[in-house]
Amino acid sequence: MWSLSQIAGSIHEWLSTTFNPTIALVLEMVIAGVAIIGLFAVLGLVLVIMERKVAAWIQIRLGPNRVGPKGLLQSAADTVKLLVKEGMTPDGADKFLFNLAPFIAMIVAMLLMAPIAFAKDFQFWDLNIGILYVSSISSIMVISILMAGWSSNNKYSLMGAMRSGAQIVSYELSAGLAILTIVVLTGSLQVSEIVQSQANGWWLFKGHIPAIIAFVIFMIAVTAETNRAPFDLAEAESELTAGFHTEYSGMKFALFFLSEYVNVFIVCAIGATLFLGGWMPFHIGNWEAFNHVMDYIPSSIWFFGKTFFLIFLIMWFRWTFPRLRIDQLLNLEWKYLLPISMVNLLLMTALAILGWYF
Amino acid sequence: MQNEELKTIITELLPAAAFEEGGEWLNVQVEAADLLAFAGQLRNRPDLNFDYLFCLTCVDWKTHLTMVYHLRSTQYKHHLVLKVKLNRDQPDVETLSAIWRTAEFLEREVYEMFGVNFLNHPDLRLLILPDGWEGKNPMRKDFEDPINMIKL
Amino acid sequence: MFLKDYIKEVYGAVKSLIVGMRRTGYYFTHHKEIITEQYPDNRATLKLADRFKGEVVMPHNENNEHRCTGCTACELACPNGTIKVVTKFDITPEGKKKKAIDKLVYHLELCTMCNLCVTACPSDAIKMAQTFEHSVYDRNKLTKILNNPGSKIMEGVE
Amino acid sequence: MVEELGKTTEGDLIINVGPQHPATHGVLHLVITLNGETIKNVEPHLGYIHRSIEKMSESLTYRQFIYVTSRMDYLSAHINNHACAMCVEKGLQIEVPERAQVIRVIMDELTRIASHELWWGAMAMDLGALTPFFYAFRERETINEIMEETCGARLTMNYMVPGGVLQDLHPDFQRKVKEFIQLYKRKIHEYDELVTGNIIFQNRMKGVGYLSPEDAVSYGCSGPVTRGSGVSSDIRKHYPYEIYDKLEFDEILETGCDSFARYLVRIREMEQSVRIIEQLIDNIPEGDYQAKTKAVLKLPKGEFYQRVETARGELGVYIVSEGGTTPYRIKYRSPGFSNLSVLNKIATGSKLGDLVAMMGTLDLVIPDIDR
Repeated sequence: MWSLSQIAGSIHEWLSTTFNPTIALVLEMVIAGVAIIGLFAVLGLVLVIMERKVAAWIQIRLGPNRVGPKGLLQSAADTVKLLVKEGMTPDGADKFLFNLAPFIAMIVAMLLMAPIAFAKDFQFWDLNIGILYVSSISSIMVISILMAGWSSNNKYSLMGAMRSGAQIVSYELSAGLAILTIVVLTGSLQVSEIVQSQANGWWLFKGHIPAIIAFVIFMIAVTAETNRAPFDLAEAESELTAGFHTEYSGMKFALFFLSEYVNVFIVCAIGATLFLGGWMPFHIGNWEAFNHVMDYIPSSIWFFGKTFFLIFLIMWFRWTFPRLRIDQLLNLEWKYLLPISMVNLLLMTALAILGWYF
Repeated sequence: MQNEELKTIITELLPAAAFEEGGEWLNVQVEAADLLAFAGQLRNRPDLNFDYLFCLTCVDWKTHLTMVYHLRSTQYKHHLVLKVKLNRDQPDVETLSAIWRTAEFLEREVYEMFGVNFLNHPDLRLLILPDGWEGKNPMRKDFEDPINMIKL
Repeated sequence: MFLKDYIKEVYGAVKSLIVGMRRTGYYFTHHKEIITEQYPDNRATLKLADRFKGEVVMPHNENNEHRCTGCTACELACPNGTIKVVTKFDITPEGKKKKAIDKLVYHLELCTMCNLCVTACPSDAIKMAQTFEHSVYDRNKLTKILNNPGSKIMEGVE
Repeated sequence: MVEELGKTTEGDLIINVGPQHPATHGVLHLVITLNGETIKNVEPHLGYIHRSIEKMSESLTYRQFIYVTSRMDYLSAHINNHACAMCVEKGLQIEVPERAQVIRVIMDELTRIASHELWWGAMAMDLGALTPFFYAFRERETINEIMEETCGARLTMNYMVPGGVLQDLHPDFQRKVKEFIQLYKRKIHEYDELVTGNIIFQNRMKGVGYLSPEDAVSYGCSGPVTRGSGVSSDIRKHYPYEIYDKLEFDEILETGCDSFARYLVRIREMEQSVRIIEQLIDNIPEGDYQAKTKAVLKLPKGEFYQRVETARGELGVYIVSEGGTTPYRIKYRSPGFSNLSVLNKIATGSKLGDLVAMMGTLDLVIPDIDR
């Protein structure tokens, strides 16, 4: 059976036998870069059409169904539309920062792809502090939003950016603490080791109630971190028209849009890795036959299945709940999520020390 | 309270008030100078308690302007129509916005539409017409706008 | 006590959110509840109410005859000046002059479909049609002449 | 602009909400002075959709001017027409047949439900929940179809004429209305599940936009806005017109004085409207749907005032007649205008995000404010 790691391995083999090592390395890097950009674009397209279909079905509509079979090419058509649109820069804007901001948003999203284990033995960069890397790089995201909001020279944008700054900075705390509960269990920050530690069961099931609480908190916090409803105060279209990207148009707007969706994918991938076992198949105790059938499904499908399930959850939130107010948003973090996750981390540490987990 | 009872009380309050017959409700005509004090009494006298100003408007009679105030008491459910005759060339009248807050907005509308000047109004600016509107007041009978008004 | 209230509050909040998600989840999975009408595609089956007010028309019979006497009741009833009746004088076989319509000009762009002209008409000469796709590229096309060219008044309509 | 506001200090932010803004649902223009996220002053600028309906009506006959009023508060067009028709009837002392009265009341209540449905969806959308809008429109659509079948139009029906209604009811009318009531009863619990009971929604609404009963009366508010503050103000109850005095329904009062109270008033008012329709739908009397009137209506010299309860509050029509075929002066006392004037009072000191909740529960329809 083919797998992503085999494909990667054979490419590597062919390159190293054909070229000298330096050129092979350079070529591999180019291939990896192109693959990431390709993945980036494909993810954007897939997630946009998925969101639109989910929204439509929840809202008793049909959703896009004109372009391509069952409307699946709708987002491709939208991309073409955005590409040929004029990318305007307002007169009063700080032109350098204004044009830089969408690229920073995109670069951050691409950097975050690096340590994610897409399939068994298939990872761009398995660095030993993978989880720390993800949580630190993702905080750069706020810089691009602040940059966009400030340089637009628009009051709505500025307010949206400031809101999102306050929001992301505070929600990173509980997201970090939720991640830490799993790190405490595995004792490693390396993504491959975290996945490996779930070979006999996912942390969501192995870690008792604290893991479930941590999972819920993680989902809430990342929804807030990616600025999605019910925490989409940064763009709050009924209050701030479009928040920080009010002044953006054409492809620059599309980059923000794309990076938002890719960020959603990444946080869900991290969630799947930490709580749902990454690419690990679903195993139940000693049911050999069942476990074997599960093993037969390729690991990449497991990974993407779990990730898309979490993405669907986040979309479900978005199309059900109203938006919070800024003070309620911060109340929720500082009064509820943070104390709960701190107590939860303590509990989890006690569990880990006592070894009360499977 | 019935119209007759209201009439006696109002005659006591303001002997100069003139009554008009024929309407559904009691119509009282007062002088512009008496308006503010009289309206304050209507609002604050416990057995009258006209606390709800539900309609404030102006009628251009070509010779003069008439301010019309429709009052109601939410407690006793009686009504009163207060009318004030104004000079068409220099329509000045005291504002009632201190007594009924709703008058502030309604008077701004009358100010721009009829050109009635409300004395001591807290915020007498154009509300509906665009900033810098010059010329006549649109709701007056002699207003002509050859571009936007279509005569049938 | 404080802790109990705190937990109760969190529980109530989470429950209300889950109730909402169950409702949207229901619609997500039940596609037969979808109410979208795919308008240009369903033209063949689209049926408008028979009283729907789309535009004013003047029905003609097979001999190209209408019922309009040119009394201008509709023109007077119209609040917007949508209808202009242009009259002429026909010579009847007896040699008498008789008033008849030359043109009944109808400005669709001014019409608000209030139905006042139809109710005002004493001889039921005009009625509301159920057409609604009125958009055209040239505004002049919205000014219509309701009577067909060469049409005559029906026998017996006064 | 800065000097104009007077209250501005350094560090304040002045933003223009509108005339094109997603939350104003029309062309309302609010100039808001902000200190951070806190509102210091809200100043409405009106007139972007002012069509001078009052001036227009002065040149239209008593039959014609009624249709213009559909364009004022277009969400309760029937009720606007109703007020005008009744005012003309009052002047001419026309006795309206009972059948016409019943039809008018049913239509009014259907309009009220449709208006509240739209308000519910739009307000949830303002607060960031986009899904309820579609659920609300599903129910509203059935009402629109009923209207289309009987009146020939969906929004600006022009169904009320002096002396009764323009056409008789469609034969399917009763069946369709009963179907609608069944649909409504089947679906109304979804509103509570999705919005009313939702904790985020409640937190956004409770304690927001406090309007004391004294202020509600002094600012001339009417309709659900005053009833949310516990002031009894239902014209249908206090000054009944048509057959409302023979009907059983409750005036909804909430004492919360905040946005949530106003929200609950409207939600529960829909139930009362359904109750009224249920009482009438099987008991539409036989008879004429229109009284015999002259072709040209001439109101006697005098002043006539008629008020009705629209979905937004008290609509008054004040006709000054000189005895001609056209009114000498018409004043529409629109509920939205007075309700808007209270916005500055209730919004000062709250957050920018609360403003949309307040505008939502004041249920502003801009053509109704501008006229």
